[in-house]
Amino acid sequence: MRSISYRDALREGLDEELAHDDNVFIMGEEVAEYNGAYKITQGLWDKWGDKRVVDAPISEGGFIGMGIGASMLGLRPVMELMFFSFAYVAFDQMMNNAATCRYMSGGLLNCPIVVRGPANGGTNVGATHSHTPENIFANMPGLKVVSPATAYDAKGLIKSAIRDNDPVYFMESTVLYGQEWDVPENSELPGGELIIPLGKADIKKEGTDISLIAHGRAVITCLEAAKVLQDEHGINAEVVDLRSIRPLDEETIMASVRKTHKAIYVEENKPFCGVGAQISSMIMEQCFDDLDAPVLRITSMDAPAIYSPPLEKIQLPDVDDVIKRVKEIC
Amino acid sequence: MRSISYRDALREGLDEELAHDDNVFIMGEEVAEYNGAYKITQGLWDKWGDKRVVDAPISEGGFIGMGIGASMLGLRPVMELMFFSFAYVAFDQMMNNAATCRYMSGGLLNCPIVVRGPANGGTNVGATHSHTPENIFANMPGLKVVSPATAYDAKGLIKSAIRDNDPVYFMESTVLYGQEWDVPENSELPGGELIIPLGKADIKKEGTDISLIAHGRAVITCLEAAKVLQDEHGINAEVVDLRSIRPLDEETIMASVRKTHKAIYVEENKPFCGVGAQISSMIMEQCFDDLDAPVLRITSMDAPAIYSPPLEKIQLPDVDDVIKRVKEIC
Amino acid sequence: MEAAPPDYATAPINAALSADDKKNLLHEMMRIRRFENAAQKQYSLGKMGGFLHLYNGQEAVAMGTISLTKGNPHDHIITAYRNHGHALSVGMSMNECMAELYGKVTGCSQGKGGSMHFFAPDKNYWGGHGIVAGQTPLGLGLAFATKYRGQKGCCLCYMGDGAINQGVYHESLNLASLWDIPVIYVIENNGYSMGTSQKRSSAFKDSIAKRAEGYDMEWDQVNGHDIYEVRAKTQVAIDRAKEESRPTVLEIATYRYHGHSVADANAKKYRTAEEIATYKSHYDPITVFKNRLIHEGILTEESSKEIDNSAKAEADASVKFAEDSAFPEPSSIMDHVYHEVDNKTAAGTTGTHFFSPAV
Amino acid sequence: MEAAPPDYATAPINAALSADDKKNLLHEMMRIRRFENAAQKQYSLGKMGGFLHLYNGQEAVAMGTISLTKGNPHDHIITAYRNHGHALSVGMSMNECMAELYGKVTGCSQGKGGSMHFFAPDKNYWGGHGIVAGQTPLGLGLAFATKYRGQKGCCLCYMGDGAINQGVYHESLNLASLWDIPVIYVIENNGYSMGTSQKRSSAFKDSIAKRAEGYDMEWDQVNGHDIYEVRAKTQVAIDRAKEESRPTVLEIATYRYHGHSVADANAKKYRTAEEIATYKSHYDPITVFKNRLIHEGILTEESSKEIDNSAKAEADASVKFAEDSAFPEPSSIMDHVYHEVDNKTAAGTTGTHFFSPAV
Ligand SMILES: Cc1ncc(C[n+]2csc(CCOP(=O)(O)OP(=O)(O)O)c2C)c(N)n1
Ligand SMILES: Cc1ncc(C[n+]2csc(CCOP(=O)(O)OP(=O)(O)O)c2C)c(N)n1
Ligand SMILES: [Mg+2]
Ligand SMILES: [Mg+2]
Repeated sequence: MRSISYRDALREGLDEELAHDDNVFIMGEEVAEYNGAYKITQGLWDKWGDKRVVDAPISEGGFIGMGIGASMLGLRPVMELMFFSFAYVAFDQMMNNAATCRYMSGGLLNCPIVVRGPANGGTNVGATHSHTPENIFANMPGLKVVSPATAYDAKGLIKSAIRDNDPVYFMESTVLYGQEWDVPENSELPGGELIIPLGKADIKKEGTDISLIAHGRAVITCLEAAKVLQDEHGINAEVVDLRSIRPLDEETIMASVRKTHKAIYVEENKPFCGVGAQISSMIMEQCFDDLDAPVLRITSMDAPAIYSPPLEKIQLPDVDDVIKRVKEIC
Repeated sequence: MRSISYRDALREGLDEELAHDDNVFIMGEEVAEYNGAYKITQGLWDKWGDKRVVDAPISEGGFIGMGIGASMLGLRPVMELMFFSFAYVAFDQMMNNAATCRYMSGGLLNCPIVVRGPANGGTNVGATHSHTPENIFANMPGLKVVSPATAYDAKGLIKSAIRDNDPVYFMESTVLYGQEWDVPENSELPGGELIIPLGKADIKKEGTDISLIAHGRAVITCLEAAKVLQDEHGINAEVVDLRSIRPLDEETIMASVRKTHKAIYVEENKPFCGVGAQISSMIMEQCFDDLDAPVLRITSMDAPAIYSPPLEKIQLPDVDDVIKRVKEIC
Repeated sequence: MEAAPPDYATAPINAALSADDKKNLLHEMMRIRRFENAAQKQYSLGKMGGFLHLYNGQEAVAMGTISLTKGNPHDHIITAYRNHGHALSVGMSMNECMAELYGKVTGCSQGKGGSMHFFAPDKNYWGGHGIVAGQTPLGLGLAFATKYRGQKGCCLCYMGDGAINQGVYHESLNLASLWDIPVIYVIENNGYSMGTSQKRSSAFKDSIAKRAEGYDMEWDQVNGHDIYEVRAKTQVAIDRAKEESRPTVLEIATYRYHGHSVADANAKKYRTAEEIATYKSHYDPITVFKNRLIHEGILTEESSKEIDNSAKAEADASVKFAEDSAFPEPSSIMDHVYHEVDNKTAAGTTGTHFFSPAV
Repeated sequence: MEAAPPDYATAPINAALSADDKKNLLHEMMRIRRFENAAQKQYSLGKMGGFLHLYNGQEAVAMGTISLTKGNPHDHIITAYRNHGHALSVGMSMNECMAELYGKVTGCSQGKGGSMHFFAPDKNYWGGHGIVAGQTPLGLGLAFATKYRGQKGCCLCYMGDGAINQGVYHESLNLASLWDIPVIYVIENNGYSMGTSQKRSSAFKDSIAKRAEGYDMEWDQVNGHDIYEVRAKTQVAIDRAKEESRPTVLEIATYRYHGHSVADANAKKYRTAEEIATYKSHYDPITVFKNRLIHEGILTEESSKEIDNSAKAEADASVKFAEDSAFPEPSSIMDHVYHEVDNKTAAGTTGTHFFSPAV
């Protein structure tokens, strides 16, 4: 098995889907001639040309709205937000037109779009560029929200997202783009391609003492913390990666908690009404009697993202934060 | 004590603040000559004129952004969204410029704005006009979110919101506008005016058996349910009205739960990452050992708001839903 | 009005109309009028919820423009919330429209959309949208998809005069011109956005359509009280879309007789009674066209009355249909949220899609 | 270039400049250049995080326009993320700016904003904003407040050529014209938004400023390589703002030498080496002005060198200042979120403002 970066995995997924279906096209700022601000689309314009890979002006509301309209006729736009934070200038299109048209038409309309891009802090780009709106979009019925933590997941999930017939908001992390992971060649796979269904969580590490539940980059933080906990503290933590926030794999979460009797949700979201609030309240609703302690949450510190590089490191949850909290309840 | 409507209470509050501070002005669509789509600003343009009560074009991003800029120079715009749902076309201005400029400037800038309007379903105006984004805005540090349930609270809170030096998003309900409540005349009040601080919850009904916690119109639902529970089922429910979602009165919530040992959060929000998820996980984090049962949540059914009048009634939580859930755990 | 306006009856697109075609146009306009009147009556009897935005006075706009797309499989229509006229013009039945107003399961959107949200994708009709100007990039997308597929078509995207001040409309104009997208923005300028006159909401010179020039785009102004002119000038834009793949902005002058919505308590405050009366008596698009057809010798007062009667009868029948229809089942609240769930696909049955602490 | 361009040196606003004033303008432009060069060097040494958008090549725009506001208490400045030139032009010190790039507590924003977010309200400088065009309604608001208070002033609101396609800018233009707001939108047209040339992002005829006409608003095109022209034409807009309370859109032609940001790996791919070289050798605003002053007989190559040296020394000192400064305390992460909390008012101490499950 080869090892490729999260970035390359995404690109492979996009490339394969461009080949798989003529209705798929990519659109976004600098995605074509520039090869993508973060190089996710490197080489795709060269290969697929102007029609399939489209450079857009800085008009997120306009071009995402356009993609939504085109999708109603059966096209499958995959739209890049250079930062997912820029969703906020396209918010009405993404929350109303994408999420509600199927409903308001009694099922006559359909919106098979993907909007993807990095939704993370940690690279000192300041408060306006560091939003993590997983919770916000997942709040809206009609939308799907996906957040892969590894190259393997990124490839398998982007392909599922593009084939999905509902709007999928696909939130990546610039911090992960360069990380390498094992990803099989298609020839090594039984079905000839890597498809990971939305709505399936992944146990990234088995354990018995506590469930560390997370999505996106926080999964990596949990994996590192789990290693230290195991090696240095004899605590065997299980790491559950949601991968898909909506649809959500409740079964895997609850099974893990019923096994470990303790859980911490780790995320880079802000705390108030974050994904962790939802998951922790679900766990407590469903596994109240299985729990030895309340479900804890570890989140970003509750302020807008700070610029100053050493401070932003502190603001976000890190391995030590996880270890500290685990040791409090284990 | 006289009884006045929620609508008139709001107007009195606005009128008093226009008188109190020259920097206060009202801006929004149809707020001036038309007297407000929901008549909250009735008579204010006649009284205060073009400068203080300004009719805006249908450009929410533009005029709210303008208000934010003006507030940096010390003006205190009170901006009406005809429906709070229309915040979605102004979302970037409201989430970035209003919430982060103080932070990113290290405290040099300030944004004393109020954005107010109805944020509710229940009047058959369809999915795009029925958003309840309390959770979304309260997620963002730098913002404050208020949601009054009675005329008394509406008046006292709008005045505090306008005097507050941070951005306050003030979410009302068209369903409540016509409801009447006791509101004292200023002459009856010790300070000569009605001011309710943000961040103070209100026990709307004392009780011992269960805490029904809510904000906005759901408070009224809880009060009605509490009455039936008391009269017909001998269950003495306490009703806690958050009034202000951020800042949040944790103490009052936790004291109530420590007394009753059971809690249900009731809201008209969608469930996933709603306010109830946050509050219930806080209760379980802080009062785990005091609880006799998991904190339950009652929310809108998890679909976009439906039009069909009899069905929208079913989609939203009502008195029977509350009674049913209470009886499950009491 | 100008001294000797051009006679748009002689424009090829109108000259080609048979007498029956013309009577049919009149009939369609009368159907819209009668439908709206019936809806208004039922609304005031409390039979509906939410808003009801009537189209009375604007019939020649929807009917004139949409009549040009008939039989073209790649022409698409999308509009705002004042959409009953467009829905009937594309061929939706009064029954499904009236039932939708009632929130009945027989409604075009199965009671999920209401007055603002009629849809009929099988007739290339994409709604009915409630957020002002929110449909403008959608219309762009419909036209984009048509071009992407190599089909000869266009999208007529309607909006009110108040909608021109939403940013997304401008973003759409730039994209339309930059990418040669065959979209036609039809501004139905009825002079008011709710209680605000055009002058109080929009800065412009000569025409609100002229903003198109800033995007190097063609535009035109149209008298929306004369269906011949509407058809003639819109056809120019449609030809431009199909031959050159270039967009157009059309500003069509029109007038709405009723308040912004039926609940508009101020309907008679921001406009004078004279203004409304003048439009009704001098510029009513139905009367103007009826008189024109009588003048052309292909219609009489009596035959006109007959046509109107049949429109009225159809509207009355649609009320009965709506009354007799059932409300949707409560369980249907959870339908039509996700395609994959509705179709019970593998994707739709993997993971939890709905979160229902209330259940 | 035209045959005999007008000589803007003779415009009253420039004719009134003393030799010292002129040398000072040159000095200020050199300061910006030297600051940026120093920042670039430290950035590549890994001393900063995030982005660094350099202003090299555009100095005459910020300095030319902002020099016109000096001493006017009611003139306000706001711009986008490429804001170091504006910050220095309003009189912010290199030290506080460089320290901000380092994320130090001595930075203008105490390390909270970084390169894109410099602020100095005491100098009527309102930032530094990272969301493209997000500042355009803010600038409108600053001008609105000035007018509301009855003060004679204006707001210069800067933006890039790529920003003209954001909806909120158009909404702002309409409001500015409709309400007679004394705002001046200065489009710094450097020909590119990141790697996209103006032609590939914007549909227009003649000028991207011309979209103003759709809002019945004045506009002009300016050669941004000549600080005299920048000052002369901007003064017309400022006068219009102050005398007539009318807005203006100015399109100022300029060029950026470096990539979009220092991290722009493609900086040399979307523009030819010749294009960049031509601008540097023929149109560099500092060289053009330096030569002009030499031609005017008030500067020599040597005195110019001295001025430049002092600018360089100041920039070097600012690097040292930044290096020597401390990072903010970790606890400061939670400062400056709420005014009321920072000031420990009754409001700031009522209820929970922060939710910190991590602590
Ligand atoms: C973004 C947004 N803001 C405000 C509204 C409320 N609203 C609905 S219709 C309307 C007036 C629109 O006027 P116009 O575009 O002229 O259309 P008309 O009603 O005249 O057909 C307003 C303000 C809305 N639906 N969406
Ligand atoms: C809404 C939004 N979309 C995209 C971006 C990313 N972005 C930052 S600068 C930029 C290019 C802007 O170009 P221009 O306005 O010409 O300014 P210049 O960089 O040339 O000064 C882009 C796409 C952003 N910051 N905000
Ligand atoms: Mg109108
Ligand atoms: Mg540029």
